This record gives sequence, C-alpha cells and structure tokens, in this order.
Amino acid sequence: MENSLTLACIPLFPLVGALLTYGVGKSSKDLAGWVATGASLLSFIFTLLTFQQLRALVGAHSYEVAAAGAHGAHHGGEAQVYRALEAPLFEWFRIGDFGVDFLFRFDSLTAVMCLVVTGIGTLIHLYSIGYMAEDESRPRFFSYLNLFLFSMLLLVLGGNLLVLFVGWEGVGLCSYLLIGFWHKNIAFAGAGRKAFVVNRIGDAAFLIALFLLIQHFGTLDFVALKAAFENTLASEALLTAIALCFFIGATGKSAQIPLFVWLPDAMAGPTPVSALIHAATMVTAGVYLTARMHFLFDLTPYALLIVVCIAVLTAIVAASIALVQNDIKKVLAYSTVSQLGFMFVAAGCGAYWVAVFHLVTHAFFKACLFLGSGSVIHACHHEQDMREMGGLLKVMPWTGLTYGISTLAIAGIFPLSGYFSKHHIVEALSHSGETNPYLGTYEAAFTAVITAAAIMTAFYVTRSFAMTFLGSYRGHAHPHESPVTMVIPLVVLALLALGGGVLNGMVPFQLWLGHTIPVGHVHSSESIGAALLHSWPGFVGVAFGLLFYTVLPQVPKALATTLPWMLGALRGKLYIDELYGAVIVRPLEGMARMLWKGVDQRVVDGCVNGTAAIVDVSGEVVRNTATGQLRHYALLMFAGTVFLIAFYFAM
Amino acid sequence: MPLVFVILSALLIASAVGVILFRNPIHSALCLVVNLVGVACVFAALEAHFLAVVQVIVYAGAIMVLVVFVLMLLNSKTEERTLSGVIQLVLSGIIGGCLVSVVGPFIIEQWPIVAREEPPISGSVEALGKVLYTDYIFPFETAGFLVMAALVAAAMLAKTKGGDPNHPRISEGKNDGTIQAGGEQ
Amino acid sequence: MDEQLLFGTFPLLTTLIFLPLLGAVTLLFLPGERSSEQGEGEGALGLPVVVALFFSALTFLVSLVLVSRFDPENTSYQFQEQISWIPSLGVSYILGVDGISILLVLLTTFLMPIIFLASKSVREGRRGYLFHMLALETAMLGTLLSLDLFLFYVFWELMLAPMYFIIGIWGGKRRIYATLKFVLYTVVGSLLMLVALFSLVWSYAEQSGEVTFALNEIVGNVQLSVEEQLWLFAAFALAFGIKVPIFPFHTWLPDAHVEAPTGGSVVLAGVLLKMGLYGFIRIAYPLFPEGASFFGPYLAGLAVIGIVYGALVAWAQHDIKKLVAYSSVSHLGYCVLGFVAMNTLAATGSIYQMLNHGISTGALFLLVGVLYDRKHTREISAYGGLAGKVPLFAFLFLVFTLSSIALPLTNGFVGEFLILAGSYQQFPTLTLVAVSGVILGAVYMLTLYMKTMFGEFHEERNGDLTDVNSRELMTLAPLFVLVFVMGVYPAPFLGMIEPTVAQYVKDHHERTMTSQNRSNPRALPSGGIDFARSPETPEVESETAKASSGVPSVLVSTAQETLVQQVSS
Amino acid sequence: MNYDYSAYYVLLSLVLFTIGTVGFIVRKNAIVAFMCLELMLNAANIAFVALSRRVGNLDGEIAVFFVMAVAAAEAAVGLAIVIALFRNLETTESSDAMELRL
Repeated sequence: MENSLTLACIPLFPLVGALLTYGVGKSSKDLAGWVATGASLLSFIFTLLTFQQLRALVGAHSYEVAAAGAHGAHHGGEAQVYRALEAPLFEWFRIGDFGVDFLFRFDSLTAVMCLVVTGIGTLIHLYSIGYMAEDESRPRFFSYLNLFLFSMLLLVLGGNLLVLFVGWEGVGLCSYLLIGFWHKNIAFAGAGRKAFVVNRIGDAAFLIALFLLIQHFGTLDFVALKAAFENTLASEALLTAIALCFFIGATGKSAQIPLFVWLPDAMAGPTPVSALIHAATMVTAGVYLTARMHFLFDLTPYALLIVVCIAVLTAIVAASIALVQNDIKKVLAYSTVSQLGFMFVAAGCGAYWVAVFHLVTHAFFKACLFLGSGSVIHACHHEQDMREMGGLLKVMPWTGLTYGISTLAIAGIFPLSGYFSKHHIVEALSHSGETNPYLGTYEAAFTAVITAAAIMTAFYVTRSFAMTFLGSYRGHAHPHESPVTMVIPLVVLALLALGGGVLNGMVPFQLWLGHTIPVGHVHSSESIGAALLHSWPGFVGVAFGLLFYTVLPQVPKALATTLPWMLGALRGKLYIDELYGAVIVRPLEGMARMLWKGVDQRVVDGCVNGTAAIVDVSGEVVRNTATGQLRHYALLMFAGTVFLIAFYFAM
Repeated sequence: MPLVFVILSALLIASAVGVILFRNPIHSALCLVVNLVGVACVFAALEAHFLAVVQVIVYAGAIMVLVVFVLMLLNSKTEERTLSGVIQLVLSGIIGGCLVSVVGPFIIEQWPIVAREEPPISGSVEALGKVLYTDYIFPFETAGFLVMAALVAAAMLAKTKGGDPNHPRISEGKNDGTIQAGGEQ
Repeated sequence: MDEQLLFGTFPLLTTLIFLPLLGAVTLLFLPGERSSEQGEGEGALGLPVVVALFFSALTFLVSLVLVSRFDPENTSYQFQEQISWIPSLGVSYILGVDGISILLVLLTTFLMPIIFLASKSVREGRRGYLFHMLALETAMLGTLLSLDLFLFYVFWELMLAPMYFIIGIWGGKRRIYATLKFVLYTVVGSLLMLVALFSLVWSYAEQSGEVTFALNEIVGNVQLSVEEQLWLFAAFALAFGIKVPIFPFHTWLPDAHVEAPTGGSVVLAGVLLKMGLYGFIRIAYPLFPEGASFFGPYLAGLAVIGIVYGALVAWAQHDIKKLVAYSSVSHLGYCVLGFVAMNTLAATGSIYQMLNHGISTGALFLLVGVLYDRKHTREISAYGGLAGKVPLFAFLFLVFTLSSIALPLTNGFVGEFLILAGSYQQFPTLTLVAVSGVILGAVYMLTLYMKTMFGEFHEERNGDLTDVNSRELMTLAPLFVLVFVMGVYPAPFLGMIEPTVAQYVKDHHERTMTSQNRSNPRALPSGGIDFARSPETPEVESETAKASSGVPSVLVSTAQETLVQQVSS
Repeated sequence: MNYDYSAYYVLLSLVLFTIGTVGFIVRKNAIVAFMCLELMLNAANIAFVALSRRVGNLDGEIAVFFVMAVAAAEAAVGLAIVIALFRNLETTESSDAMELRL
C-alpha cells in the first residue's frame, strides 16, 4: 500500500464544484455548467494521474503475470499480489476496538470504476450544458450532478464498507434529487421518492449485512475482511445470509427483481441524469459491490445460485417489457434493467471481471443511447413517444449515427464492444457448473433464457432505432440537430462503444482486474468467423427489428391483435407496480391509518382519556356530597370521627 | 354518688337539650345561660373555685351578652321545622348515641370510683396563678396575643361597608371560576 | 497551577445551573413591556429577549468552559460538589458530570439561546415566556447534573412546572387539554418514582444504618432481593418510560408538541425527552441490575414497537408538527433500544443519537415554526410547491429531513448505525424489525417533504410567503453546521462519551453478576464468575471460535452478555 | 375518706359534648350553631377539671383557662363573621352561605 495525495483530490473536486456551482449560479447561470464540467474534468484528470501511479506500483509484477498468461499457464487470482493506493483521511469513529476510518483505496477495480465514472461523468456534464441551456434552475442541476459524482466516487473509492455505504446512500439521495428535479410536477417528485424508498429497502438489507460482519468479523475494511474470509470457520449459513443481504442491497441499487420498479419511473428526471445515474454509473453500484465482495460470494455457492436466478429472471422480464414500450426512455430504462441482469449473471457465475467488463461497455453504449434519446427529445420539444417520431436520421445525422452504433453494440454484434462482454457472459454461464455445483443443474436452462434475452435486446433497441430514425416523421415539432456540446459527447461515447472491444485482449483488462478480483482463465482469442457466428443472437434480433418496423409493419400489429392479453400485460409492465401497491404499499398505508386512528387515538388515548373520564365522573358523583351546607359537612365529619373511635375500640 | 352531681347533671343535660331544640334562638340562648351557670356550679363542686368564678364572668357575663346582643341586632327568626331537619336530628342523634355508648363504658372502666386519702388539689387563685405565671407563662402570653388578634380580626370583619371601593362585597365579586390564560393564539 | 486553583474550588456546576435562574429573576425586574412591544420593529429583539439571550449565552459559555476542562479519559464523576442540604433526611446537594451527561448539558445550553432567538413569534407576555424558559433550563441542567436522588427528584419535578405554563399559556387551540395531559401523564410516573425512591432509601438505611440519598453511595452497595428490584425498577421505568416516551405511554407527546409554541417544542424534543432515558441510564439501571436484566428485553421490544409504530403513525399524519412529533417517538425508540442492548457500541450510539435527535428534530420544529409564523397553519395540505417560492427554506428543510432519516455524513447516521450495529449483537430479531424503521423513516419524511415542498404551488394561498429571514437563519445555521460536523467528524464527541460508557457497561455487567450471585448463588456455575472477570478464559475462546482470531473485545463482551442472559433466564 | 367520681363527670361531659355536636349539625341558625360550639367547649372543660382533680395537678385547670381564652376569641371572631354574613346575604342561616360550592 502506498499513500497518495492525488487520490484524495479525486472526490474533492466534485464536492467543491457542487458548492461553487451553486454560488456561481447566483450570478451567471451559464457559467455554472462550465464550472461543474471543469470540476468533473479535473476529477477525471486526477483519476488518470492516480491511475498512472497505480500502474507504476503494480508495474513489473503485472508484466510477469502477463507473460505467464501468454503461455496459457493455469493461474487465477491467487497468483496475484494485491496492490493499492491509499488515502486515509481521518478516523471516522472508534468504539472500543471497532473503528472505521474514512479511507480511500485505489486498486485496479476502483481504477476502472473511477475512470468510467469521471470520464463518462465529464462527457455528460458537457452534454448537459447544451441540454439544460433553457432551464431556469440549471445551477441547481449542475450542483446536484457534481454532488452525485462526489457520492459515486466515495462509493467506488471507499476502502471499507461504511465509506462505500456513504457513497451508496449519497448516490441514492442525488438520484432522488435529480429524478425530482422538475419538482413542480408532483408525479416526478413521487418518482424520486419511490426511487429513494425502494433503494432504502435494499440499504436496510445492506445494513444488516454490515451488522453481521461487525458481529462475526469485527471489521468492515475490505483488505481485513478478505484476510478474515480466507480462513474463516464461519458456517455457510451465516455466509450465505450475509451474501444475500448484500445482494438484496444490490438489487435495490441495481434495479433487479424484486426491487427494480423504481428505475423505469426514474426516467422522470432530465435525460442526462438518466444517462449518467440510471444507466452508466449508479445502477452498476450493485455489480461493483458484488465484485468487491467476491471473497464472500465465492464462499457461498448457494447465494450465487440465487443471484443468477434473479439476474436471469430480471434480464428476460425486463427485456420482454421493453419490447412493447413506446416511450423511448422507458425502452432504454427496461433495457438497462435487463442489461444489469446480464451483469449479475456474470457475477453470479463467479466471473466478476466479466461483470465489470460488461459494466464498462454498457456504460459506453447505454450512455450513448440515453444521450441520443435525450438529443431526440430535445429536438422534438420534449416529446418522448416514439410513435410521434420517425425519419429523424435525415435531420439529425450525428445523433442517428451514434445511436445506430450503440444499437449494434448493445445488440452484441461483432466487433462492437457489446459483443465481447456479452459473449463472455454466455460463456461464463455455460461453464459455471464447473465451479458451482448448484449452478450446474440449471446451466442449460439459464443459458437458453439468457440467449433469448439477448435476442430480445437486439430486437427492441433496433425497434427503437427504427421507430425513431427510420421511416418518415410522424410528429408535429420541427426537429433539428443538437448543439455541438451535445454532439461531442455522443461521438466520443459512440467511438467508445465501437472500440470498447479492445479491452478484451489488446488492453489486458482481464489481467488488470486480476490484481483485485479472481479472473479465472485468460481466454485465447477466437477467429473472426467464429466471433461472427457467436453474435448470431444480435443478428437475429436486429434483423427482425428492422424487418418488422420498416418493411413489414403489419406483423407486429397482427401479433398484437392475436395476443392482446400478452401485449396488455407487457404494456402494463406485468402489473408489478400495481401488485406492490395492492400487496405492500396500500396495506401499509391502511395499517398506518388504522394504527393512528384505531390504536393511537382509540385504544391508547382511549385508555388515557377514559381514565380521565372515570376520574371526572367519579368527581361529579362525589361532588354531590359537597352540598355547601356546613351542617352536612359537620354531620359527615362527626360520623367519621365516631366511626374511627368505634373502630379503635373495636380493635 | 352525691346528690349535687345528680341534680347538676340533670340540669345541664336538660338545658343543653333545650339549646338545641328550642326553635327560637332567644330561647336557646337563655337555655345556654342556664347551662353555663350549671357548668360553673360543676366547677365549684369540683373545688375549682376560681374557674367557677371566671366561668360566670367570661361566659355568662361576656360571651352570652355578646351573643344575645347579636341575636337582637340581627333579629333572627324562629326556625321552621322541616323534614330534612328531623331526619338530620334523628341521624345525628343515632350517631351521637353510638358515640356515647361506645366511649361511655370505656370511661367508666378507665377511671373507676376509688377512695383516696390525700386531700384533693385546690383550684385556688394562688395555686392557679402560681402555675399560670411560671410554668405556663409563654402559652399565657400567646393566649393574650390570640385574643388581641381576634379582636383586630373581629373589628376588620365587622367594619361597615362603603369604606374601601377596592374591596367589594363578596356577593358582588362574582367569578365564573375560569382562569384567564394567555391571549388568543 | 493558578488555573487549577481557580477551577478546583470554583463551583462551576452550580454556576451553570443557577445562572439561567438568575436571568429569570433579572427579567422580573425589567420595566414592563407593554409600551415597548408596540413600537418594536421587525429587527429589534426587545430588552427581555436580549437579557434572556445574554444569560443563556453566558450559560453556554460556562458549559463550554466545562467541556474544555473535562477529562474524557476519567470515567468517574468530575467537578463534584457536595453540600449537606437536609441532614436529618440524609439529603445532600451533590453535583457531578461524566461522559454521559456532559454532552447533554452542552446540548441543553446550546439549544436555549437558539430558542430565545426564535422567541420572536411569541407575541403576548413574552417576558413570562422567557422567564419560564430560563427556569426550565435551570431545572433541566439540575436534573442532568444532580447526583443525589432527592435533588434529582426535585429538579425532575421542577421541569414540569415551566413546561406546563409554556404549553398552557402560549400554546395553540387545544393547549389546555395538551398541557394537562402532559402534566398528568408525567406526574403519574413520577409519583410512582417518588414512592420507589423512598422505598429504596429506607431499605438501604435499614441495611447500612444511615439515611442517605447520595447516588454514589447507594449504587453498588444496596442489596435488594430480586423481587424488590423488579418492583422498584418497574416503578422507575414507568416514570422514565413515560418521559421518553416509550410506547404505549407516548400519546401525550404529539398533543404537547402540536400545541406547544415553537420554542417549547424545540426544548421538549431537544432536551426533555432525553431526560427519560437519562433517568434509565443514571438511576434505574445502576440501582437495579436484576430488574434491568429482567425488563431489558421487554424494554427493547417496546422500543422496537415504538420505532415501527411511530414511523407508521407519522406516515398517516396530516399535521406537520404531529408528524415530526411521531417521528420523535420513532427516534427515541432507537435510543432506548441502543441503551438497553447494553454494549459499548450501542450505548455510545444511543447517547450520540440523543444529541442528534435534539439537533435535527429541534431544527425541524424551528422550521415548522417558521412556516406557522407566516401562514398560521400546520396542515400539510395547505402547502405544496414551496421549493420554488422559498428555496433557502426548502434547502434547510431538506438537510434536516435527511439528518432525520439518517443519511450518511449527517449526524443521524452515525448514531443510528452504532445503535443498530450494537443492538444487533444483543437482540438480533428485534433489530431486524427495527431496521425497517430505516425504510419507514424515509417514507414518511420524504412524503412530508414531497407534499410540502414539491408539486403545484398555490399562488393565491401562499403567494405572500417569504423566505427564511436573517434572524431565523441565525437560529438554524448553528444546527445546520452541527448536522454535518457531527456526521462527518464525530470522533471528538464520541471520544467524550465512549470511555465513560465503556466503564458503565462493564460496571453494569459486574453488578448484574454479583447481584445474581448474591440473590441466587446456585444459579450460577462456579466458572461463571471467573468468566466475567477475565475475558481471556478458554470458555470465551470456544464461544467465539467461530469468528476469526482477530475479534475485538467489544465482541467478546457480547459473547459474555449472551452468556449472562442465558444464565439469568 | 373521699371518693372520686371523676368518671361520672367525664361521662357527663361526653353527653354534653354529644348534645352540642348534634345541635351544631341540626341547627341552621349560625348563632345557635355557635352556641352549640360553646356547649362543646364547656363539656370539654368539665372533663378537664374532673381529670385534673383525679390526676392531682393543676394542668387540666390551666387548660380550661386557655380554652376560655380561645372561646372568647372565637366568640369575637365568630360573631363578627355572622354579622358580615348577615350584611352580605341578609341571613344568619349557615345553609344559605354556599357560594363556594363547586
């Protein structure tokens, strides 16, 4: 470990930026965006500097491993020596022997996450300058955006689970604020609240996991935990419980079944927010957490089975809902849920590096897709319904082109980035039985489902592309190409989506991550023909998508009329929101009202007021003995005295 | 049992009953005078001569004059006999009977009639005075204060109306019994 | 040396307690305010407020001196003062401060100037209001600092009178009902406490031959049978439980909060509620370890019910103040749970959370007061969309809301985390239920925030609303700063609490052991006593063998506690 | 040989006291009630004197002296109260004075 000053500066810039932006925004609203972008850029630059430091630190060692890898030697994470940069800021709190430091740690995994967060963050800041140009309260927007960056960096830089949790909750807060950014619309604010509350459910489970760790291991530091887990005697039940608690936390943040309902609603926020938070960074925090806690998950094959089950289910369900959505952002939102499912499939199979790989490529193409959709929405005067679009490729070529590239990337077509990561996921799933006996049983079924999900993915993105950019314009606005600040990020992201595949080999991504997480075999590269063959789900999906929404529009209509119940169910998002409303939210609300009106006011206060009433009534009765007549008092007093005397003598 | 005692107690009880049963307050007062004089006789029979004299002077002389004076002044009317009054009489009579029947035997038992040789103490002026002004000087002075205070109090109470407008008559100072708390919020 | 001489003899605590009372008396001699009230501008505070502010600020400074001279490592009482008061009854005037009470004292003295700054909204009879507030401060400080049971009781009851008038005179529409309910509820408890107090003192007198109310002498020395302990603990617990308030003795709280003037609500939430738990800490637990170990799980159960129940009921409220009041029930549930769990982690968190609750809930009440001053309604439905009209207010409201729902880096998180982490080791199942309060907390607070701050703005209804003015900002700014200071860097605060609490927890477990040993020698296996004294015995190793070798001693003590529980059951 | 009959005197005093109490309860007229009070005081006085003789010292007789002083004071204040009552309520009946009733 080595201390690093630049590391400490990475999250500092967005924090200062957040405050500064708001201050600057008072005088100049336009300047605010540039200040925020500058802060984000500085953060990116410092991440690069720190990244260089880490590379120097890992240095020679890493080449050794690379050389060994080239020989196809059998090696995994165990051969690697863990190297990281640290920035211990201060001791957060210490009770007895249990202490938590405010500590940043920068290892190879964090480096990847940091680069993605700050890099894409900067691009989206830049994009937002154009996108939000006409909004009155854009200083607030940029301030929140910087605050989000700060929280996200805390999340990935945190050297222990509690600092991670700070970021974890922080991004939840920023997500809340940004979803409800246009707070005049109470539905948008409600969506923000929903996101926060659903996330909180996950966070509660996260907290329970922390309590279990504190109780049984006495530390929350990743390095210490890893060491403790290596030769732990703890029962598998306990480990599974901890792992599942973390996974529930992850389902909240990363929108997996059953806690995915907030993400589609989160599209109420401005589109850059959807791109940054709800596609590229925050929602991947769950995946990051799983990768980070790999030493725990590796010990609990049963928990991993559950992870994969949930992930596969999420992938297919979300993909099927995305098939029929007409709101362009909703399509992308469900797509994100589905893609996060893919990532969790990889993580659940123990191929954490694949999950992170897909996380990175997904960040590229999904951010690009969202920004593209934002560009379209911007052009169509905040129209989000794809039925009111069409033929936009001619008017906005840059947007259309970048959107198209990303479409192919997410479809998983060789040689775009999406192919590599997705292929590895399917690969990892089909080999998962080797390491995890539980998974072995369901391997084939899972692989089939995930392939189906991949086909659907290709289909619905192509559908959105076709409905938006091909054909003829069906809306009433006058669309135009977006300003240059919006186009530049699009182009950069499209290039990244296009060339992200270099991470699979040309840049030793797998080995790099191997310094932190187990990466298994280094796969030998395949021939181009095999690769094209392996991307068949993408081709199938894209082909059908293009066919149905350009040449044969009657086919989907016919399908809709033959299977109306299915369309209704998918349009209605499988009625999961309604189900939660009926099963959880409304009963709880009813219970709250019942507890207040029934228990609090009737039972408890009834007892209190009843006691008071009894006293009151008995006072009313006894009061009648006080006639105000002196003689009556005297009589009573006399009788009492005589009684007492008689009593005395009787004793 | 000496004859004197029998006669005196008959007189005393009769006059006491008279006090409470006569409906005209004047008659009651006259009975009370008889009773007070009877008590003085009892004192004399118990050889407390000084007290017997004081009794006549203070009670019969001073207090009764005051009472009769007030009776005349206020022109008290004859009480009417009401049912509730009778009930009250019966009730309190029963309770009183209980008291006597409970405590009476105890008294008889407690101080049985005994013969004794030494002469009884003398309640003469000197003896009483000696004790009063030596052992009981402080209580005596306190009693003096008490009487003085009572006089002042009586004077204050009996002061005629129309003096101080800040102290209205009780009946005028109507109060609805609620506490005026704070201002309206 | 000189300094030591000066402070060694100077009755710092007495000064602290009676300085506010001096201020209150001074207020009585000020010229009448009838004339000054009318000519008063919006900016001017008026002479009575300035005087009250001066005295409370002075008290705050004295308490700062106290804190600066306080030695956190010393776990016994510091700055002790002892004067015989009623010798024939063994009553003395004993004061002292330790790591548990010092920050509560600081919180009290810190909140009072803020309350005085906010007292502008009291329109009529402001001098009386200030007088009662200052008297209340004396009573609260006295309760926190007294180490004599009788003195404690006197101050405890003394707290009631000013609060009675504050709610009863300067309160809202149903103030008479609320204040009577508040007083009667509390008095029921404190009467039982008085009886238990005398019972305790007399039985100690029988045992030792001297009548004394001194806490230090009785604690640890008094020998009571299990049955006596249970009864006496129950009596004290009822008194303190009503004050906390623990479910189901909480219904006075919403009424009192809703009807009290802003300052009254702040002091009620900020300090008065803590007195209940403080009573548990200072009196009930040390005196009756047996009763504590018997009732502890029940208290924890009630606390958890309070957490969930308070949160749910808060969710159903239409009145902002009532909502915040019920949230207090929920938050105090955490504090009780943490303390009852009786390990260093949770108990420290509990005391820390008491401070946090004082700050964040106090601030929320101040904010509600700001709204109420302007629009004279507390109905949630009367507001909406305020974020656009009053951005600064909305921002502050957001920050304190987040502090209330324990977002990390605000003060609430540290306390809540420590409490839950600690209590999980003692009451796993109950804590799991309590964690749902974390979710519900977000639900009701964010619902409140959404309904008041977001959505359509009623122009015709709230168009004349003005943002937080500089005076109100001055009241909120210190709290705002503290929210973050205590959330980001709690070490100095925890450092003051933790050593004392660690010692306290250790003492408590020792007392429980000896008490059990004494009352029922056979119940405890002979190894058990040694076990309590030396945590390094082999039994411990085997107990905790599951965990890795580097398990810190906090956790070993947990294992011990579970054993204690097993033995006692 | 003297015989001590003090028990009978005390018994007499008990009877007189009881009659006085009954009178106080029965009579509405405040002045008569007041007179009944005097009866009760006198009854007590008899007991004092009788028992003083029995015990053999003068303390009982001294007590009588003080009772008389108190009775005098009481007479002064009591009658003044009756006059005040009459002035305010135009009555001397104690049953009419009930304004302080709840």
